[in-house]
This record gives sequence, C-alpha cells and structure tokens, in this order.
Amino acid sequence: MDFVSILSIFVLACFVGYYVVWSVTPALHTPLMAVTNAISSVIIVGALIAAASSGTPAAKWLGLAGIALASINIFGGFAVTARMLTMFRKKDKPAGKGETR
Amino acid sequence: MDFVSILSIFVLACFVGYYVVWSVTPALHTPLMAVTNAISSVIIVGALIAAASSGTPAAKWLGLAGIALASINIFGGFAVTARMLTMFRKKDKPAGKGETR
Amino acid sequence: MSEHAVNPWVAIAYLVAGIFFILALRGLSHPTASRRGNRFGMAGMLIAVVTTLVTHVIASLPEMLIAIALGAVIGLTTARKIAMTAMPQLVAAFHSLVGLAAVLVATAAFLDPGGFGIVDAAGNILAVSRVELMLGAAIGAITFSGSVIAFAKLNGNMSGAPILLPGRHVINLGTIVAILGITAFYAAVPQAAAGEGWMFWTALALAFAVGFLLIIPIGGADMPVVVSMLNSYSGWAAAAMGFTLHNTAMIITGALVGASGAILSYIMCRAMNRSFISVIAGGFGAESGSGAEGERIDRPWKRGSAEDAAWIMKEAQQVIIIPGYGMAVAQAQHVLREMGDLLKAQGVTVKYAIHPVAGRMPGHMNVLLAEANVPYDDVFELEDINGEFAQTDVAFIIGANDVVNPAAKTDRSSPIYGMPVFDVEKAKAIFFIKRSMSGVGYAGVDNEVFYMDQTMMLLADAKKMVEDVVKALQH
Amino acid sequence: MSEHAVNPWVAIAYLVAGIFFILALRGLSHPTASRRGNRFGMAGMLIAVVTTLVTHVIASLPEMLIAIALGAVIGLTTARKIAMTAMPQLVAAFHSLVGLAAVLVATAAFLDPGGFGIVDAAGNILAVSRVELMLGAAIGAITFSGSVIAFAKLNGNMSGAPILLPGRHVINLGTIVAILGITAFYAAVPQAAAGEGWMFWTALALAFAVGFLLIIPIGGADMPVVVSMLNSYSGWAAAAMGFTLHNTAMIITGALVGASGAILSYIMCRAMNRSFISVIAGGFGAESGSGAEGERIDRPWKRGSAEDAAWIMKEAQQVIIIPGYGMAVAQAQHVLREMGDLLKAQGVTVKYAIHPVAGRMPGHMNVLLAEANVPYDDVFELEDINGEFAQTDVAFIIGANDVVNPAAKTDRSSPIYGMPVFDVEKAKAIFFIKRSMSGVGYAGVDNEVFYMDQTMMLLADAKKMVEDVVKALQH
Ligand SMILES: NC(=O)c1ccc[n+]([C@@H]2O[C@H](COP(=O)([O-])OP(=O)(O)OC[C@H]3O[C@@H](n4cnc5c(N)ncnc54)[C@H](OP(=O)(O)O)[C@@H]3O)[C@@H](O)[C@H]2O)c1
Ligand SMILES: NC(=O)c1ccc[n+]([C@@H]2O[C@H](COP(=O)([O-])OP(=O)(O)OC[C@H]3O[C@@H](n4cnc5c(N)ncnc54)[C@H](OP(=O)(O)O)[C@@H]3O)[C@@H](O)[C@H]2O)c1
Repeated sequence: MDFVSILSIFVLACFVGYYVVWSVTPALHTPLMAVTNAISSVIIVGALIAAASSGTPAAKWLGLAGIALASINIFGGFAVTARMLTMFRKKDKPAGKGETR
Repeated sequence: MDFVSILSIFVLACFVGYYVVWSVTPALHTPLMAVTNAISSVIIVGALIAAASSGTPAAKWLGLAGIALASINIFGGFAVTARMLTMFRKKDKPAGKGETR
Repeated sequence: MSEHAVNPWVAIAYLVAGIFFILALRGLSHPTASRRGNRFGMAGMLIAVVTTLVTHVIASLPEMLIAIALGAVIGLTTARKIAMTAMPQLVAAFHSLVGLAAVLVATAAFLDPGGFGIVDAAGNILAVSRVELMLGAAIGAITFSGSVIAFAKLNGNMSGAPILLPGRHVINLGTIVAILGITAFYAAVPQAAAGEGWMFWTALALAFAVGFLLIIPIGGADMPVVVSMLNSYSGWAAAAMGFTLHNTAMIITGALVGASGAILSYIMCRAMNRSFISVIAGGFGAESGSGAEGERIDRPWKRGSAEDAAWIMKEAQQVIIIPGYGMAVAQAQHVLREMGDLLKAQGVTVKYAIHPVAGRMPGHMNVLLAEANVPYDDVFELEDINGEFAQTDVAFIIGANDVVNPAAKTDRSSPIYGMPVFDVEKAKAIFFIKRSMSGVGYAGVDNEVFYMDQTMMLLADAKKMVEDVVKALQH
Repeated sequence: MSEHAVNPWVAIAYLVAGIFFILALRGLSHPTASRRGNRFGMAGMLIAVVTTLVTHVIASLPEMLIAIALGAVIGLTTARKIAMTAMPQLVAAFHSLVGLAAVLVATAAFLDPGGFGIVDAAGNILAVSRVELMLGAAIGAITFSGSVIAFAKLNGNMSGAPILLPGRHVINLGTIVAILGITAFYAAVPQAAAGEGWMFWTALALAFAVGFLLIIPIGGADMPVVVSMLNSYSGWAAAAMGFTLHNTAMIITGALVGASGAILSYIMCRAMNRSFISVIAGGFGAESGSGAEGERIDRPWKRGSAEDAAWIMKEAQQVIIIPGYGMAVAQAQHVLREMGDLLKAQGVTVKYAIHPVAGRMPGHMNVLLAEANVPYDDVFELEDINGEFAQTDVAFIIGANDVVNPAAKTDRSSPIYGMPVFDVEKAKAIFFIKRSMSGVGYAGVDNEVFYMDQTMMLLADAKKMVEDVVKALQH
C-alpha cells in the first residue's frame, strides 16, 4: 500500500468515525468509552510483530511487554463493556429480583 | 494503488455514503437525487482519458461523446440543484413578491 | 506531466474531489447549508476534471472543449427551462445519460486499453480490469435502457401500464446469468484470445436488453422507486470504472451515489409498505389514478363549495394543509401559497404537512412548496405534526389521498395497511379536494374520510378550486 | 507464510477487522443492538491477532502466549471486580496502558526496523516511517503520563486541586514545539546519522514530561474532559502506528477512537457551556463539591423529612427523579430503584430524567441506573422530558445540583449561564437531596431552587435518605 492509499483510508475512516460516534445514543456513552479503549488496543498487532521478530532482543522484550499491556486492555475493556451492556434492559423483561426465577 | 487499497477505500466510502445520505433531511430528497446525478458524472474523467489518448480513433470519438453526455449531466445537474435549493427559504426573509424589491 | 505519472499529488487531488462530493451531500442535511454544499460539489468536479486534463498528454483539446461546451449549453438550458413538476422525468433522463457515458467509457477502455494503462507486459488487458470493464459496461447499459423506459413512462411518451411478457422472470434471470457467465469466462481466458470482442459486445447487448426487459413490466406509478434504483446502479457503474482507473474520486462518488439510490428506494418502499422485490417484480400500479375500480357501494357524502371552505377557514384558529400528487398535477402550489397568506393575514395559523411519500418522488411536495415561496419552517414532517390534528380546526387536503387513508391503520386487508398516515379524522373539519368521487389514489383504494361527518368534498381541479377559495377569501 | 508477504488476503483480513470495529461502535446506537456490537468488536480483535500470528515467523510463541494470558487474567479480574462508580478511573487507567503500549511498539520498531519492514535498501529507517514512529511514540507517551495523572486525581490518590506552575503555558508550548522540531529534524536527516538514538529518546522523554505538565494544572472535576481527550489521543497514536505498519485495521480503529474521544469532549464542553481551550488551560474546578464558597447570604428554606417525601409522592400522579453526581458518590442507585418500584406499585408514574452531563462522565447516570435494573425505557433524556415538568407533581432531585440550576437560564453572570437545564421549578413540589446547605455542585454556585416555595430540602447522605423514604413507603 502506498502512502496516498493509506491517507485515503484514514480520511474516510475519520468520516465514518464522526458519523458512527454521533449515532451512539447518549445513554451508552460510558460503554462507548470502554469499548473504544478495548479496540484501540489493536496496537497489539505491532507488539506481536515486535515480539515475533528475532532481530533485537530489546525489541522482543518491549514487544512482549506491549502484548501484556494491550491484552489487559483488550480483555478488560471488552469484559467491562459486556458487563455494562447486559445491565441495560427493557421494561417487559422482568428484571432484578425477577431474575432469580 | 493495489486492489486491496481500492477495495478498502470503496468499503469505507460505502459506510460514509450510508451515513451521509441518512442524514439528509427528507425535505431535500429531490435535490439529493439531482445532485447525485451531477456527481456521478465524475465518470467524465474516464471520458477525458479516452478522448485524450491518441491510441484508437474509435476510442477517441467514444470518449468525446462521453464527455458531451457527462457534461450535460454535470451542468444540468448542478444547475437544477442550485435552482431548487435557492427556493428553500426561511420565514423571516421576505419571499415571493417581496423579491422584486 | 507525463501519462500515468505515479505522482502522489494527483491521487491526493482526486481524494480531495471525493471529499468535496461527500461534503456536497452532507450539506443537504439542512436547507441553509445546502447551497454551500452544492458549491462544494461543483468545486470537486472542477478539481477532478482539471487534474485529469493536466496529467494527460492531450491530443485533441479543441474537440474536448467543444464537447464540454455542447454539454454545458444543453444542460444549462434544460435546468433553467424545466418545470418543477417534471423533476421525476428529468432525473430519469439524466440517469440514462450517466449510464450511456459509462458504457462509452468502458467501450473506449476496451478498444484502447493502453491509453487507460490497464495492459500487462504482453499487451493484454489485465484480468481484474476485464471484470471491472465488463461490469461497468453492463451496469451502465442497464441503467441507460432502464432509464429511457422510466423516462418515457413518466413523461407520458409511453403508457404507464405494465407490459407483462410471459415467462419474463425466467428470461430476465437467464439473461443476467448469461452476462455474469460471459464476464467470468472473459476474465478466466489467460490471453486476450480470439473471441474477446465477441464476448464484450454480446454481454453489452444483453445488458441493454435486460434494462429494457426489467423496467417495462413495472407500472408507471412505481417508476419513482425504479428511478432511485437506477440512480443507485449509475453509482455502482461509476465505482466500477473507478476500480479500473484506480481513481479515488470515482470510487467515493460511486459509493455515495449507490448508497443514495438504494436508501431512497428503501425509504419509498418502507413508506408504501411494500417490499422492494414486489416493486421490481412489476405488474402493480397499472391503473393508478384512473378511477377504474368503480365498484364501490354508494354511501352518503357531503359536497362543499369554495365559499364554504373560505368562510370556515377564515374563522379557524389553525389550518393544516396536506398536499399530495394531485396538487403537483394541477400545479396548484402557487395559488395554494396565496391562500395560506390570506389566511395568515386573518390571524389563522397555517401549517403545511408533508408525508414522506406524498407525490411521486421523495421530497416532491417540499420542492413544489418551496418553488411557491412557502417558507420551510411552515412545512412539517409526518411525525412532527401528527399529534396536532386533535387541536386543529381544519385539515385541508389537496390532491392527497392514500396518505390520509385511515384504512392504513385499521384495515388489515388493505394494500396500504401498516403505512403511517396523517390522523386527519381528528380535525374538527376536513376539506378534501379531488376531481371526482370515483378517482382513486396511487394504491387504488377507497377512502373512509370521504364519508365522514366532518368532511366536505370539494370536487374540481385543485388549482381551479383553490383559486375560487382565494376569490371568496378576498371579499 | 513468510514475513511481509504481499498477500492480498492478509490486507483483506485486516480490513474486515476494521469493519468489525465500525460495527461494534454502530451497535451502540441502541441498547438491544449493543451486545451484538460488542461481540463484533471481539471478533474483529481476534481476526487482527490471528492474522498477525499466522503471517509472521514467530520465534517466541510461548513467551507471547504467557504475555497474553497474563494480560487476560489481570484484565478480566479488573473488569469483574470494578464498581460501576469507579468507571471514570478505570477508563483513565486503561488509556494509560494503551499509551504505554504504543510507546513500546514504536520503540521496538525504532530498535528493530528490519522486523517491521520499514528500512530502505541502505538499512536506514524510511523518512516517512521516522515521522510516524516519532509521532506515535510521542502521542503514546503523552497519553500515558496524562492518563496516569488523571487516574490519580479521579481515584483520590492525588488531590484534585489544580497545581499551577508559573509560566506553564510557555513551558508546555515550548516543549511541544521542541518535540515537533526534533521530529522534523530527524525526518530530514538523509542517513540515520549519528545522534539518531539521541533524538528519539529526547523526544520521548519530553513527551512524557508534557503529558504530565499538561494535566496537573487541570482540576479533578475537569478530568472527564481530559480522559476523553486522552482517549482521542490514544486513537491517533494507534493510527500513526497503522501508517507505519500499513495496517488498515489500526488506521480505521485509530480514526474511530480519535473521533470518539474528540466528540465526547466536545459534547461535555458544550453541555457545560465551556470552551475546550478553557478546560485545557486548567485551573478550574478546584473546589468542586467542597462547599468552600460559603459566603452566601442566608435565605429562608424549608427542611423536609423522609416521611413527608414518602407521603406526598405516594399521592402523586407522576414523579420525575433527577439523579446527579451525589447519587453516584452515595451509591444510592439500588435503593432508588426500590423506591421507584414501591411508588409504581402505588400507581404512581415514575420517570428518570438524565441530563447529558449529570455525574462526572458521559452516560454515567445511565450505567448506574442500568446496574440497579432500572429499565431503559423509564429513563429519559433532557429534551424528551423537559416539557413534562408542568404536568408533574414531584421532581425528586437526588445528588444533582448544577443540572437543575435556573441561573443557567436567567443569570448572565453565572458560570453555567447558557447550559441547558431541567425546568424543575415548574413541578408542583420539589424534593432536593444533598448533605448540607453549604455544599455546592461542580460549578460551585448557589441554586435558587433551594429557596423556592415548593421545595423541601432533604439533608442527608443520599443513600441513607432514600432508605428512610423506602421505609416510610413500606408501612
Ligand atoms: N413520493 C414518493 O416517493 C412515491 C413514490 C412511489 C409511490 N408513491 C405513492 O404515491 C401515493 C402518494 O399519495 P398522495 O396522497 O400524494 O396521492 P394519491 O394517493 O396518489 O392521490 C392523488 C389524489 O389526487 C387527486 N387528483 C389527481 N389530479 C388532480 C387534480 N388535477 N386536481 C385535484 N385532484 C387531483 C386524485 O383524485 P381524482 O383522480 O379524483 O382527482 C387522488 O385522490 C402513495 O400511495 C405513495 O405510496 C409515492
Ligand atoms: N457528566 C459529565 O460528563 C461531566 C463531565 C465534567 C463535568 N461535569 C459537570 O458535573 C456537574 C454535574 O452536575 P450534577 O447535577 O450531576 O452534580 P453537581 O452539580 O456536581 O452536584 C452534586 C450534588 O450532589 C451532592 N452530593 C454529593 N455527595 C452526596 C452524597 N453522598 N449524598 C447526597 N448528596 C451528595 C452535593 O451537595 P452536598 O455536597 O451538599 O451533598 C451536590 O449538590 C455539571 O456541572 C457538569 O458540567 C459533568
């Protein structure tokens, strides 16, 4: 991929981000913060490349540390988002105490 | 540009199109049809390339015909959109008969 | 600069053009931003054209300028002269041109692949480009012939009645499969072997035929959905050519236009409570507005006069005007606005209520009212005004019918059941303008509102009737 | 498969991952779609990770799996244990990790450019990659140190008071300019000349310092805007690394996250009626909730009891509950829902009204109420419910303050003037829970509502007070 392709992808992705975020309902803004956290850890791809490469030991260890940090975020971020989202319920489904049935 | 870059650009552009069109106010759906008409004539770029190339005379004449057709659309489409859009006015601005002042 | 320079600035210029097209559509989210949006669109087109001109060695500039000038004259004249009520036809006509232009470009690229930079070392067209070219040409051809039929039906050059060939679904599907088969075969042939031309021309001819065959069975009243669908196709054709030319502006535009057409078709189908498939399968809407379904039982109804209407509306607190297709046919928008102004001068609150599928095209009524200088803040959408009918003295229905039919809410067997409609029956008084008691709307069904206690039918041409109301209001 | 294969399927896999991330955010447009959205997000991440693993020769799989497992354990434990009221801190902590990971990746790429495929024929790092690396590292470092401070302030490990160094604007700006200058110089050096390492490490150290310096002058109460801004930064850092690695998934994600953080900051600033610049300049919100501004004139007000509240609400037709930051602090959401259920059982209509900036984080109140099993169709946004106060018997304000302050509508000199607020003063009766008359809200201003005729102050900890109301309702 040449630079201009990447730039084009980036610019269009910014438009998509703009629209998709504005379409998020305000009630879910906290889960939005949590899930953006999780997905921004896609940086783990870079850490994997660093750890996989056998070039420099220092780079490898930095990569492994990056993997661990990003993993905390990925697992933690998606799990906490899922936890929050399961809390949002409609009226008709009996909730709360009703759940123990 | 390789094929995957182009594909990525296309897919993201589809997302942008989806959001941007849904955000158009229903009152302006007719101008929307007219202006999409105009911009889809960007196909004139292909016609220009065909007409510019000195390869095959047939291709050149097809290109020239394409230029003429696309130009009808470009000028006609933007002009008719502009004509429609100038009609949409707010209340406070005195309109109609008031215009002759 | 030389041909096919891999100059990144060229690619960036096309990207900017594409972004300007996005901003052009984005502007349409509000009337005040829309004019600037349109200028963005023009600027984007200028950038695309100029970039193409300066990055190619041009062997024939005078001819090209003549072609552009010719197009400009025709386009500008048409745009200035066209009546707003003829917009559906105009859009169809314009689509046919885009489709044909796509066919011409694809054919030119096929004949002169070198000029388009899509040949491999051996001088053959690249496999992926072969697919793109063929698809671009085929979609363009379908768009062209389909739009020509849509134009003829909308413009009255051809009867709106659906023409139903026996076995048409089989024929159409078979032809489309044949086109795809030829495309696949063409792409798979390792060399541009003998028969290359034959394959291209056959696929193209079949595509022209399919466009024709697909549209003739569809009734005139369903044409707006078809026009939108063809709009979408013209976008995909442009995108296919963008893939061939590696041109970001064309790809972005294609996606925008493709999405726009698809979404507008969807909105129309949803508001009419019909599936897209049923529209495309055709055969519906043949008798629209012809009043052929006269087998209704006679029930009592009240006839009103222009004077009655003028008298009652003058005394009202609030009048809601509901325009429909009949207003467009009668060109009654200007005199309607005059009536509204007279009522406002009497202290009456006047609002215009527009249903998403009133008329025959999305946004049809809005453009006509805007043409008549009705300010857009007097114009309300269905969900914003529907709660107000209970507090409204007069619902003034002019040339609308299906969009005020309560059967959509109550009668499960009605073809329009489930379509959202105006709750006009809650208004204290209803005036209903149409030409005759036997005439029906697009869906061809009777309307309970005609026979309600508070309804008065004003039977006449819409323009004539409103002129009479205006006269009555003036003294 | 070998390293850096130009296999188009790899690029397509990353594209699919990026699209899945778009769909993850898109799901959040409605609660019912949101769970599926979250699964799209997980699937996207899985695709990205697996694609990376299968397309690289891996010298150290066991270590990598251990690192992932370690992260998973820590992440999952935290996610399960964390209290919903601690979400702002958690988000800040997670951001710091993303920032640090970006720094580590950029540093690794700097040390082993060959492994990342960003070297030219002579073995030097490509100029454009040098810029991207440096920017990615710097943004990551700012995100890291800024988020650490934000975490400490939100979690109470550090005083929320702004720490104002003299000349801090000059220092900060100077440091940022220095980083940009070094980056430009580094990119311009034709060879990876001597001093390459020196430049990278200096810029990195300066960036860590800037993150620290930028955030310490900002008061604890402004932290949510800061957290969102840092969220945005972490996105741009990921995008920068995506440019380096030519990775579509990272670029798309970066743009999504960048946009999300920027838009949330914008929404908060708009709802607080403050400019983003004034937040970032710092020094505001030092005394939030501390009640230090006690110099108000004493005016008469009425004290209510839990029994009064229970009695009056039982007889009401409609009660609107307005929760705010105090409800979160007191963890009163569960008992509040119990109160609502008891009232509903008495035939009272109970609605929850949430202001866009109630609490200390966008959507803060919604999550807490959802945690307490309040169904989301009982929860209304400002513009949807504000018209209803005139027909409401009781406005029950619990731990909210600024969001019901009428000064925002009337007093041009108020710091919150122009912020949209609930029209609670139109309700027949108002109950106002807070701990003391001297305590103020985030903006530190007095509230006219305390002294209104129909207002009764319920002074106590929110949880305690609502528990008493529940007891009173139960017999
Ligand atoms: N807007 C779109 O995008 C779109 C697209 C496709 C289909 N449609 C369909 O079109 C329909 C639109 O509903 P609508 O309420 O606007 O129109 P309609 O239901 O088609 O009714 C038109 C009415 O106007 C009357 N009329 C026709 N010419 C007239 C004239 N010169 N003077 C006075 N009255 C005249 C007709 O009765 P007489 O014959 O008795 O005069 C008829 O009652 C819906 O069913 C919709 O689904 C809309
Ligand atoms: N949501 C966001 O994204 C966000 C971000 C940044 C800033 N803000 C700002 O935060 C403010 C939010 O407004 P708000 O109305 O929710 O809160 P607020 O105006 O900050 O008021 C909080 C109230 O809760 C009371 N309180 C505190 N602890 C309590 C307890 N344990 N029990 C009972 N009452 C307690 C306080 O009074 P006592 O001390 O007397 O108890 C105070 O009256 C707005 O000014 C907004 O601009 C919001």
